[in-house]
Amino acid sequence: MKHRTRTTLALAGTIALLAACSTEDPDAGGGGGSAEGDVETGSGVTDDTITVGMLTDLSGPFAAGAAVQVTQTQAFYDRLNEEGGVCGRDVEVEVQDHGYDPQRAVSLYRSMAPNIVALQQVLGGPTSAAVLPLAEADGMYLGGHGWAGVALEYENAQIPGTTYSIEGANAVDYLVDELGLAEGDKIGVVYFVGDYGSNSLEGAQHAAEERGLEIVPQEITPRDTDLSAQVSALQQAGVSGVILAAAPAQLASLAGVMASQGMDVPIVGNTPTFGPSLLETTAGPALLENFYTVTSIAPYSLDEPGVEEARELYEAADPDGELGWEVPLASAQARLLTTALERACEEGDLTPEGVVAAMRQTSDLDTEGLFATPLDYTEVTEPPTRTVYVSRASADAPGGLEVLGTVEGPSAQSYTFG
Amino acid sequence: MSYFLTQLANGLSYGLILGLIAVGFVIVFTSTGVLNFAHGSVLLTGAYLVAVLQDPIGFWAAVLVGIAGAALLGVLINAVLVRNLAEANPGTAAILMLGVDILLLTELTRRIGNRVLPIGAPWGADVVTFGGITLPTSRAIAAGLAVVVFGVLWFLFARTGAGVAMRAAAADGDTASLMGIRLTRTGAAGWALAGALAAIAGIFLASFPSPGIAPTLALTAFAAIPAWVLGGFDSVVGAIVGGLIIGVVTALAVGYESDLHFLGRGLGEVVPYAVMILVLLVRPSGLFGRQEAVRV
Amino acid sequence: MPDPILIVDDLAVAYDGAVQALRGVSLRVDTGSVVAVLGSNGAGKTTLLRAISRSLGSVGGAVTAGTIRFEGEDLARRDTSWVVRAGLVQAPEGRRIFRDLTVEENLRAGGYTVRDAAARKEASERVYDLFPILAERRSQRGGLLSGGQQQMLAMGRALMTSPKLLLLDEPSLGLAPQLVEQIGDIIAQIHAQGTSVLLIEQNAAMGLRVADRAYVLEVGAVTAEGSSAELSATDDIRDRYLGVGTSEPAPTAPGEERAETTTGLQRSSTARAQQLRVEDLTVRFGGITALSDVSFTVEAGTIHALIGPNGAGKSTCINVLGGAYRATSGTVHYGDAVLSALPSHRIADLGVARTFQNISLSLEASVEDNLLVGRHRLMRTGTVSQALRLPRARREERAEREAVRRIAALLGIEDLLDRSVHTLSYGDRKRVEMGRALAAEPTLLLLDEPVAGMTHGESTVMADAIRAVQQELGLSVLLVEHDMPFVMGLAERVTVLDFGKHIAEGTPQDVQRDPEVLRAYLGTAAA
Amino acid sequence: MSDLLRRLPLALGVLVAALLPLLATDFWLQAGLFAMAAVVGAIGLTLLVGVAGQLSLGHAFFAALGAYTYAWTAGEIGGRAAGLGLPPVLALVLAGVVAALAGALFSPISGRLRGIYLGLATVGLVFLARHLMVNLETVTGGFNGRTVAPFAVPGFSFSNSDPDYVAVAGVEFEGLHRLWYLFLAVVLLAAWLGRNLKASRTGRALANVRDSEAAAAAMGVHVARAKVTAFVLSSAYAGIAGALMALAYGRIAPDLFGLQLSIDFLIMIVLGGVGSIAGAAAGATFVVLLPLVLVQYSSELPFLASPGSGGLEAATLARLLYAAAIIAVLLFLRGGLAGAASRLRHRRDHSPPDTGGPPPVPPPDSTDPAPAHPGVPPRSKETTS
Repeated sequence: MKHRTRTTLALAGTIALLAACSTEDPDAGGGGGSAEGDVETGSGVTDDTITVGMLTDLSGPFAAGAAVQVTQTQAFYDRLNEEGGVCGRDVEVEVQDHGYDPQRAVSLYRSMAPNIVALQQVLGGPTSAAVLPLAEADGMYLGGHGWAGVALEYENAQIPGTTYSIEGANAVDYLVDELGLAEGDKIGVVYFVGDYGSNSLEGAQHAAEERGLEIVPQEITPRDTDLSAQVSALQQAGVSGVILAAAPAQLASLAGVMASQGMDVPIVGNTPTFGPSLLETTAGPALLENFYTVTSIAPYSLDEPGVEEARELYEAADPDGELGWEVPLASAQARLLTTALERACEEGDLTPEGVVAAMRQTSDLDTEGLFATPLDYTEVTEPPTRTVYVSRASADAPGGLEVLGTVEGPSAQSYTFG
Repeated sequence: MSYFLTQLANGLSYGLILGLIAVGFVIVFTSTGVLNFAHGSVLLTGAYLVAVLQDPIGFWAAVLVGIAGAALLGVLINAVLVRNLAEANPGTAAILMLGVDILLLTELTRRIGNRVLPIGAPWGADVVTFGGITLPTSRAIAAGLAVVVFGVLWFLFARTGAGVAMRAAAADGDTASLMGIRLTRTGAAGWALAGALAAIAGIFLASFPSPGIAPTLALTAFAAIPAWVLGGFDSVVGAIVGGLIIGVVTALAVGYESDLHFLGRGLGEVVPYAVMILVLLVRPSGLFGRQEAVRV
Repeated sequence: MPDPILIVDDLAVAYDGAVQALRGVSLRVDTGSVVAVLGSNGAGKTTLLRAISRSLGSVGGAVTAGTIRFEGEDLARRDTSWVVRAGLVQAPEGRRIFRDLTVEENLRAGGYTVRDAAARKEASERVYDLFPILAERRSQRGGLLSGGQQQMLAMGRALMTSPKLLLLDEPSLGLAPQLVEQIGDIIAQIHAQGTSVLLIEQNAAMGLRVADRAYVLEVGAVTAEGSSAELSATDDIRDRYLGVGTSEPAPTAPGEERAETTTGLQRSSTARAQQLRVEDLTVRFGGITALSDVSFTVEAGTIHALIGPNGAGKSTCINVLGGAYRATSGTVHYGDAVLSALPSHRIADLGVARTFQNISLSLEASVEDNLLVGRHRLMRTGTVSQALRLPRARREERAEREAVRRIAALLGIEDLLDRSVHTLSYGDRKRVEMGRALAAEPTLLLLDEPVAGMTHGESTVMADAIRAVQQELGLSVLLVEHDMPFVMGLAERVTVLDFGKHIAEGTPQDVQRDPEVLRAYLGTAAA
Repeated sequence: MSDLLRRLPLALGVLVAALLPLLATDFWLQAGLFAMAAVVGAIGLTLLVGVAGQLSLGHAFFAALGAYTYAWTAGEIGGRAAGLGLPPVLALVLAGVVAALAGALFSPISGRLRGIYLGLATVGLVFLARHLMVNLETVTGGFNGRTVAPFAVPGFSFSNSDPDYVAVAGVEFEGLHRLWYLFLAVVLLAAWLGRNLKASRTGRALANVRDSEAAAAAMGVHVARAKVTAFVLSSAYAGIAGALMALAYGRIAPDLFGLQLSIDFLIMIVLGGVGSIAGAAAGATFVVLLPLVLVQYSSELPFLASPGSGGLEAATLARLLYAAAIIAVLLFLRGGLAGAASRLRHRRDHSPPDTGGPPPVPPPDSTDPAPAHPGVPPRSKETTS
């Protein structure tokens, strides 16, 4: 008896649900238009504010650098708002912390998406890889996810500069053209397992083929802070230069061990490899001797108006803060997004899709030195530039790096994506 | 040949440091039955203390404070948390330690930030060369000191009353307590020893060739888990031998990675675990583990 | 009258707040005397010692009433370590030496509380004097010693603190006769050196020989006390240990009530009981020979008892038959099958079920679930159909639950089916374990102390149940038990083991009169 | 009556879970998907840990296996990381089957080691998994991972397409909603199967193996095989959980299946109360949702510093609170969340369970004493058979 009652109930419920179902969209074809003004708006935009998002890591391994970027971004928009904001509206930043956990990143993205018009930043490889497809489905502008080439698959992704692979190719070109390596030489590539490291390795491998050199790869993890075994292997292989796609701790170990083993060869690192506090470690002298870095974003010390402005903002916002590439990067990100927002406003479409479209219409964006060349975002599968800054470690320059110049080598030009 | 020897020396010295960590796992496990997932953050705490204190009070004083601090931290974790578990079993104790690990690591990460804190050791970036092998001085000292520490441990466990009491308590706590041995004390001693060993290991792991202290240092303790397991869970000797095996195998896998390419990239990370699983397939109790029949 | 060194007054102990282990136990040990506490398994002897040495907490027990005074000091708020320091130390049952530690280190661990190095040295010299063999083997690992040497080491370890009162828990357990004699002499020597001794023994012969005074502990209460001479002369003791001269020859007269105790059990298989042949069975553990060249035969469909003093090797024998231990040599045949070559679960598949001396039930699970585990070998549905609750699986489950209910009814635990085992009393747990074995529809039932720790009434019910099941289903039963009236009333044939050797066999009446058996149980004087 | 009462919480829970999508925001829907995926894995692990007494830290391996099996077999034929183009329903089943087979391959170790020792041995699997995920690029897409084909049955897709508009009671049913019900169905099925298994012949045999291997063997249970069965079952659950995770993410990469995932599964079941299926579900929900809730709401607390200013920030506080919550449960709730809940029920229902029993009798003297120090493990790490 009891069983039958339950079954009946379940059936009734199912029927009720089915009856309530519909596959006709009541407002199919309708859009979320705005009645006032000529600007169409969607999520994250009201009559007086524009909300942009930062999905970053404030409690995980990259918390410190992420905090610098949050500070700088806030400072940037505070001043922008003082100067009148964008499209007659103030820009507000919604910051969420994913703690480097992809699951949290995806859930938090879902919570932010209805309230923001664009995501200025999703920090971290695994986290941005998890969020990118969702943002693409929503047509949401997504910046600051690092420089991995995988982002080129997405129309909504904005790359701040070029990819790690182009950086890697430029590093090889620079080693050959400026640091005296020749055809037949070997270059060690020490790289993190993951998209960052492997992307850099791909670029270096392409360049090595172009220039007739040989790559000796050594894969490491963020846990490896003693690179003795790797250095011995590189020394055994007889490399004449090393490219490093890792983090500061690995750079210090690499440089220190190489110096102690008497390996006097140049080390070229990607953007995230260097931190100014390294110069105070035992590896300091070795770094000053041999370390170069190829970066999409201008180093902290560069004397160009865009970078100077960033410095000035930062020093006002956090006088005791750490100095590094995060400062100009955050400024650049905010600036790129502001440009896109402004253009979207001009086009009368301040919806998330409108912002992506505006970004993709940007073909010749001057950043006053924040990037080495003007940026061109019109081609989805192409990075906005292939030129990078080359700097070397310096005890005097603020942020520990002094700029030597810019590079866009032949193999960086010939590198193809896809 | 000298290349092989260099990698071997690298591996052995690294292995001895792993041994220090693995012995800590063993001692905590045998004295209180806890799988100490917070061992890494205890290690990091010790090393962190050294790094921040070496400037104001000098390196050697900082080392003493660091070791004592890590030991004290271990004792406190045991006294305040482990002994107050609502339900004492290895599973809940292990999860408790995960909670402790998150606490410590979050706070330390916040304090360290994205800096690399130099440990300030007097041996700096020096290297020693003998017979064609170059080894960082810090590693040579670490290896020597590890051997001395293991000797002291042997003396402690074999020759002193307290050490024998700890072994007795580890072997059969119930009977040991009938002999008047206080298990709370042997437990505290175990945690203190493990903390001190971790701090020593941490100091050397943060010394050249590593640049200094970063939060990832805590993860190194996980690298000692295969050493501990393949040594046999409850054997101090096993942990040391396990450390050496893992150290050497890792160094050789990295050193000869280009010859081992058919096994895939990034061998250094997987090889310790592969070795561990292979050993367990042959000897499920590990190399030096006790195999004891269950009595009915 | 000399001063008492230890007074236990009206002591009650409970486990897990519920199960009562000791009730109103009072005893005294005079300074300079040797006192024995006699009792069989489950009587509460070890609980008593744990209460005295303040180590009940670690096994979930607590003193619920009464006091323990050592040299006038109430131990209520003291811990084990304090008690040891005060001069009261225990050599635990089963020796419990530290197997990985050397002899010397074992002694060192024993003397841990002695801070004075000179005193420690002196104590260890005294121990080596007392046990010269330990001096010879001082750097050998404890695990490599023979059983007797291990017992000496356990005693020596306890003596390292130069105690005023030494607690010995079953020192004769599992030792050969000469060794028991020797241990007895050593206890006398220790006593002569001025140490008082409280001796817990199941071996009444040994206990009564060494002690000045003895208490008999039964099911948690003291049932007799007196000087050793008085006690060994009383029939009461003979009764208790041999079942001789009991007023009621068997708890239930066979035949009469059989009709009423019909089990209602049916066999789902047609397997029949077969002959069990044990041939030249020898088992050694490390240095100890637990069984040597034991042979006996259990005829199909009979109840056969295996008796003998504690440590005689009875449980070892059951464990070999059940497949838990491997025989060192010799064979066991059950019909055509060679049991000694099979793992436990294969033996179970042949229709051999067993109970355990230390109840081995799933404490968290319900009584019904525990009984159903017994049906494991009879159930056929696979994991997948159970997970999906296919009709076949549900049918089988229903049928098996019905079968289990009948078994529970037979044992009088029908009302407990839904209770989880940890809420049950000890006697009920024993019944559940019996039920689990019966649930397997065995053709051979191995019972390891089925009524240990039960009251007389409870064991009578158990005997009825065993007999009823045996008659109805025609199975063979091999049982190990200390409760002699129980054995004598139930068994058709009895095999007596002593120190791992077969010393007698025959009908209960034959065995009761056998002088060898009397000597084994009560010592030479009694025979 | 009491039967009905006992089922009430479950019925309410299901009802709430079924109605939630009508109200919840995308954030809660997405978080709910992760939670439900975790519930499936946690149920599998609790069968292994709670019922059979075996520990595993290798669950991330089996989850990864399930996730990639689904992604690969359901993936489109051709393309960068190719697929087999099988129907997603079949792929979901295969995810469980392949994980179960891998679990069976591990039987030489899982059948011989017990408890925490097995737990440590299985740590190796996680690193093995990572090595495979990174190196088998044609299947896994390497570091960058691969996209996951949306779940679909003929005529209905669990994504935003085909039909591209569905509404129930006026609420539009997007991909997240549709997935929600798919996940809910899988969770209910997993819980139902788990409960059946726990209460079946197999479950009883496993519990007996946990409590006494010797007794189990004496009742005819093949101890090693029982342990392998438990390991295989729990691997299958983990495989399905992995496939659900893949569906919830939409794209999978090696980083998603690290040691942290294994550890999280373990935290879930211990917090929930080992051995309880409801507890596993509660623990999984707790572990997945608590950090999110804390992050969402901790920033509202007044005394916190703003990000980057060096003080105690909301994010850090959230993490500290999460750790403190874990520690507090372990220190104060015996039997985890499930244990606390059942005690609460008992206290409300009636007096303690053991009144009115027959007169108690002392326990045997010779029982093996429990470990003297809390948490001292059994001395033997291998099984005898």
